[in-house]
Amino acid sequence: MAILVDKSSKVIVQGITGGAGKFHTERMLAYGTKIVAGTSPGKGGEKVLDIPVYDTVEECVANHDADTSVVFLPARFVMEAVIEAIYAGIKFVVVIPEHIPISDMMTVRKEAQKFGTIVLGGNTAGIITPGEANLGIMPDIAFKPGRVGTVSRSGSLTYYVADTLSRTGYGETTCVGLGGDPVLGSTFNDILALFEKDEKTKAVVMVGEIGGVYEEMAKTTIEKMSKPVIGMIGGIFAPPGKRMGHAGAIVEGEMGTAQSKLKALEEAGAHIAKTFLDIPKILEKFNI
Amino acid sequence: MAILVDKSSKVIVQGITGGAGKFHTERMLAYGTKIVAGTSPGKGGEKVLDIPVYDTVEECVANHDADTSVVFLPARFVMEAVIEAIYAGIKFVVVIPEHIPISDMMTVRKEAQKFGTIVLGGNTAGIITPGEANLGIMPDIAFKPGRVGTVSRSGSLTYYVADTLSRTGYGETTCVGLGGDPVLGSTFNDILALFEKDEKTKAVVMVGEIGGVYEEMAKTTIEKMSKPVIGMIGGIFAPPGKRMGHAGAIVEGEMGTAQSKLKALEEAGAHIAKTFLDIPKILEKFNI
Amino acid sequence: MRLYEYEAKQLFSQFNIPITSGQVAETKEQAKAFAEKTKKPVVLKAQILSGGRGKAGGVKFADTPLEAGTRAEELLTTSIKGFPVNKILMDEKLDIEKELYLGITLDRVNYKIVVLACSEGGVEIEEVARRNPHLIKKISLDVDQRFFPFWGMSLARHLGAKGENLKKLSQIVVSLFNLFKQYDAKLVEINPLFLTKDGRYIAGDARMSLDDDALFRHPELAEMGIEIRHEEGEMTEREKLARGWEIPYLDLDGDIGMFPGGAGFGIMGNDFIHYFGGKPANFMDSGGGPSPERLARMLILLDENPKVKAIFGARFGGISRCDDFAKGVVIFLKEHGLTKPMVLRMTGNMWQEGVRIFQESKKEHPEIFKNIEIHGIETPIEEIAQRAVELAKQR
Amino acid sequence: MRLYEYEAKQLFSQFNIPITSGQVAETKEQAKAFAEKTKKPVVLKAQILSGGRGKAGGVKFADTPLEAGTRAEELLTTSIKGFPVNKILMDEKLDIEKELYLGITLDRVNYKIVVLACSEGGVEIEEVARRNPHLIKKISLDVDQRFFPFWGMSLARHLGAKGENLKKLSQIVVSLFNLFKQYDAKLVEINPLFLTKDGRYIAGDARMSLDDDALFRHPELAEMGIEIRHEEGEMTEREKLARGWEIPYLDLDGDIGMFPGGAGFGIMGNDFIHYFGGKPANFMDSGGGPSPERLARMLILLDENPKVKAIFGARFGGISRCDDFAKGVVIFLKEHGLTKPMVLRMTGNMWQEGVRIFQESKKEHPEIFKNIEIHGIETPIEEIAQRAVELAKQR
Repeated sequence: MAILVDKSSKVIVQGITGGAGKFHTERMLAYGTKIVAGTSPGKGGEKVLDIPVYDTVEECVANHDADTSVVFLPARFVMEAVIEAIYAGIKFVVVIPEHIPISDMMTVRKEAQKFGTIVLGGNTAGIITPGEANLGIMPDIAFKPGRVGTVSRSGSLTYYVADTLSRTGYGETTCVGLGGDPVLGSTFNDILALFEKDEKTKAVVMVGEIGGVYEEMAKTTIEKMSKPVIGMIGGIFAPPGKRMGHAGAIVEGEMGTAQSKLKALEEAGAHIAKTFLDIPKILEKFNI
Repeated sequence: MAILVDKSSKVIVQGITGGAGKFHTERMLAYGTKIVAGTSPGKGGEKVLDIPVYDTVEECVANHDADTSVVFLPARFVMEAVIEAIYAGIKFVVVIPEHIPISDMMTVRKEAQKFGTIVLGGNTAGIITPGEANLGIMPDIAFKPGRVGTVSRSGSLTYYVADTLSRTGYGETTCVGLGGDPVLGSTFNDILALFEKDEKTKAVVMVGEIGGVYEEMAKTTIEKMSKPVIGMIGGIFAPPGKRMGHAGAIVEGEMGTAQSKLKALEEAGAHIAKTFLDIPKILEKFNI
Repeated sequence: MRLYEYEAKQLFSQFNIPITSGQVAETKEQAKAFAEKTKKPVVLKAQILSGGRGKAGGVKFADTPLEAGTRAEELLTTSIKGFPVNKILMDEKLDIEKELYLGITLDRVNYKIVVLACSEGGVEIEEVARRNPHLIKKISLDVDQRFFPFWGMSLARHLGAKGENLKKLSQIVVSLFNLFKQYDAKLVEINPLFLTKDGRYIAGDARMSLDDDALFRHPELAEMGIEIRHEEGEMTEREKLARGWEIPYLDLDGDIGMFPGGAGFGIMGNDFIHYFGGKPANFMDSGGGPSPERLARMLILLDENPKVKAIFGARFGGISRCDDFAKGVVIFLKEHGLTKPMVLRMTGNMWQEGVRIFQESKKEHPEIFKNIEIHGIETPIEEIAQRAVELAKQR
Repeated sequence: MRLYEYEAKQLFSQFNIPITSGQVAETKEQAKAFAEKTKKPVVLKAQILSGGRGKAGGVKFADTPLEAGTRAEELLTTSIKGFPVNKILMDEKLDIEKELYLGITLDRVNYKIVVLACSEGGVEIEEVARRNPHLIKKISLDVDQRFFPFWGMSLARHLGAKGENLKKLSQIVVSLFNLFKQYDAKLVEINPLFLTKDGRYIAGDARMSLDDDALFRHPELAEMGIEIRHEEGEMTEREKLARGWEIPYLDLDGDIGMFPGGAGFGIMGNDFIHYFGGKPANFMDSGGGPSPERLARMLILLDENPKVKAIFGARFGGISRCDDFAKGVVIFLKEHGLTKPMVLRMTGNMWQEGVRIFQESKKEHPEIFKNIEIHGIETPIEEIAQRAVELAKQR
């Protein structure tokens, strides 16, 4: 078991003919991910790495029963592409590009909700179920099949956490990157709820950071969880009010500070890790 | 019993300070209609015919528990006014003005549906439950309390039908004007279904006319009705493709012709009247 | 209201929907000049407000300037489907690979906007829908739904577009949708949409019908010379006069002047006259709450129509009041005088006041009432219609 | 990114939101001239990209031109909240009846657009929200919901408007909403919104923050001189240099040069350095998939910063590949040379290739590697951070 993606997922790559699209398609394939098709408007009929390319997502669904999509496109085309996937019946969309306009992403959320589609990102490194499927840009080397789920807003932090879990023998069920953009398709709440239901996942590491309100909003979900949640928050020493690369990491009001996030996690009963090395130390206390 | 409006309806007039608004408010009041307030943005605090005037509908609902509205405003302000009423919690809105842009009325329908509000019109003469309440511009003289419901797209035809029913002793439960504009808030379907449920209504007269598809769409409802439906269609001899005053009365495609409407009604089991005098002749056959 | 092809194409080009650089000609000489300038075979299309122009002989081809002049003269001196041809649109004749269809309209059953693409164009779309429905692809949208370009792509694919042409054609679909929304259209059609031998998409024809009631939002159309008109055909002189007075009026070919209150009874009264063996000379609507002056003008339109033999008047006062009605009739009788026999039924809002006005005026000027019979609620309207038919037959 | 008051007011006036006919002054003389022309008492407002300007002494009044010059000079030679004042906005001083608040922002908890009106303006809205929440009226909208003017009316009523003023104020709310949508704003505020003694509404201040990621849709802003910038304050010279290279970069006040891959670890690594007793000199993000040239430039920014004593490098290759990373470092070492000690950890996508590049280059030019320690996945990142702190302390 795993969440959202496994070896049976039938994946398409939107923007498969672009540089990044092609490069990571090759990597994802090498990992064993079942990539059935790709899209690139105007290039229907071509092949990339022996994968058929179509003009539209509807063709990928009609011809290959595709259910999952990874988007590698410039930010300004993302809204269009994701909504195309949603309307074509894709059930899970991973949005790799960053800097998607806020109003575009709010529109995506609305359409996704209408159709019950799950969207990850934008600005996510993707999602990996070690040993089964790797969607996005995550480096294989950090991940090993195992029993802890991870969810983070940052790609690099996902790698460091997974690396730590892999090297200490816990391994991961699924590692989820929510993405660093200010408005996200999925939030900690959504993913934590899925991990709670996943039998193989014995504990969850969630890594938040300053800016936005997603960590604070997760409080009610964590409170209800039966599995241990280890929380980590980046930006304790960040200067306020300056853009730190992630558009979301702007400290706006009281909700977005590292302090308010730490407080929410602590009150919800999460176990706080300061550095990655704290994670295995906390896990040791649980019999997992 | 009656449908949509009776003596307990708490009515407001949107546009009460205008010429037509004021004139018909006086008539509606004289009939016994319970008009509790009116609106006219910028004139809040004034009185018209001793009725308090407010800037917004929300005040009418808050202060007078209003549940019904009659709109007397120029066409270009109608969408705004109806949606204001819908959002303020009004449950039934009667739109008297004509020539409302099609896209405006389609927007009104969507918002009304979201909130479960019933809208009549535009370009309706209104609705009357004889002896209880008269909303709109219908002349009292034509109507008498009784046992037949009427529904029509035209004001003048409503008067002639009611006049005929009144003089032949049947009288009316409620007379509903759907309105003559091309996109309407309510259709024959909606009103026929209400009459079917109304205990006091023993038969229904529906008067259609060329243009639009409302009569054809009513077929499935009429088929299911237990009460006799008498149908009348105007425009058998109308020249095709010319605007006959009602924007809706443009013959567009096969669905909008008088012939297709007559056929739909006949197939649904309605009894066809050619002139008003046919109506009592048909009613005589039923023991109502 | 419908636009002429050349008007619709002006709007097309504002929205970057490709058209040929055609030109309107109103004379044989202009047609010849265009053909000379073009140096290629040309097509000449009669500009009328009606469909089915091709079948009716409204589209002609010419290989030489001389022939273009001859064809233009033929078109400009004929009527197509009853409409005189005052303008022709001249276009260079294209080398056509394929004819397609694109259209957007309102679905009034489901309250949606429908975008249609059909891989068989240049013929009647209703015909194709009956014969080969699978050739038509439809996308239905809510009124407030934005049009996502991937729908354009999907329709363009249905039309067989590939590669760069796929992008070009989907852009045309998006542009057509934007045009539809921008001008509150009820219908926009490109039929045929040409795919030329050299791989270009070009609107061969252009049809647009706008929502008359939303015209107030588009004053720029009047500046382009696009004024309100019938859905089909131009107006008669009397219709134009009526429009000047803001009276909805339509000439018919019978002899009974129709003076009904309300459009609904206007349509039904027309049927009644037919049932009783007569034929109406017009359709007329008084509009909501007409003034006495407007009512007087309505009667002038009828009384001055030489075809009218009798006038059928019906007033059931609703938003229009009987007192105003009676005042209007009296103004007409006094200032203009009634030369045709008229039968009238008046009831409804303010009827007592209306009756009083008639009585007082008749007491003062009994002579002006000599051609008029006035009834009230006691006489069924059917009898009044029958009487009007009788009066017309007596003349 | 935030706009200056005078920039936001330019946009306000495009949307017919009333502002006074103020003027920007950059010198004492311009300030004097404005006051002379105005012939009334004036207000001088420091133009800085920060709130709380009033409390910090950034707003001054002057009764005479002479006084205006003096006040202007005071403002133009000072810093407000750490920001030097280069421009002041001069306005005529108004006779104020009341100060109100209007604002529109994004609710990121519920994914809505929120329109706020508060009958107590000119103070911090958060303050009022805490003290007198009933003074604030909120309307929440879906992202694709159009703004109906009756909501404007409802908010205007909440602000006490009546009669003609009710219509004027609701129009201002509608305009503010249109402005918010038009420019992809994250925040628009009028605080205070003046009601003058003679019954006019005038925006006393204007705050706008735009969505940087949607700026590509608004090239007209650049034409107005509105360029990308921090949410608060102007950029340092090094930050401007980095922006020219399209590198997200921020100066901090420590001494450890931060060369992390990915913004997430950029933020977390900053914390780690603090945990181990150090202080970072900067924040930096490499952006998705940086080229070797860009990586080399990132190192130049660090090595040339005199405050930097040691460099902490971390690369976990995801969308950014270790081969490109190693190439970039090598380019930097060869062409620029590393003068500060650097400790580096590299793993992730293409790490084998990255290691190979380093090894080959070191074989050729061992001397350029003398200040650099390179680690792989076997060393925890915490040890690398600790080592960087040690290296900085040794200098």
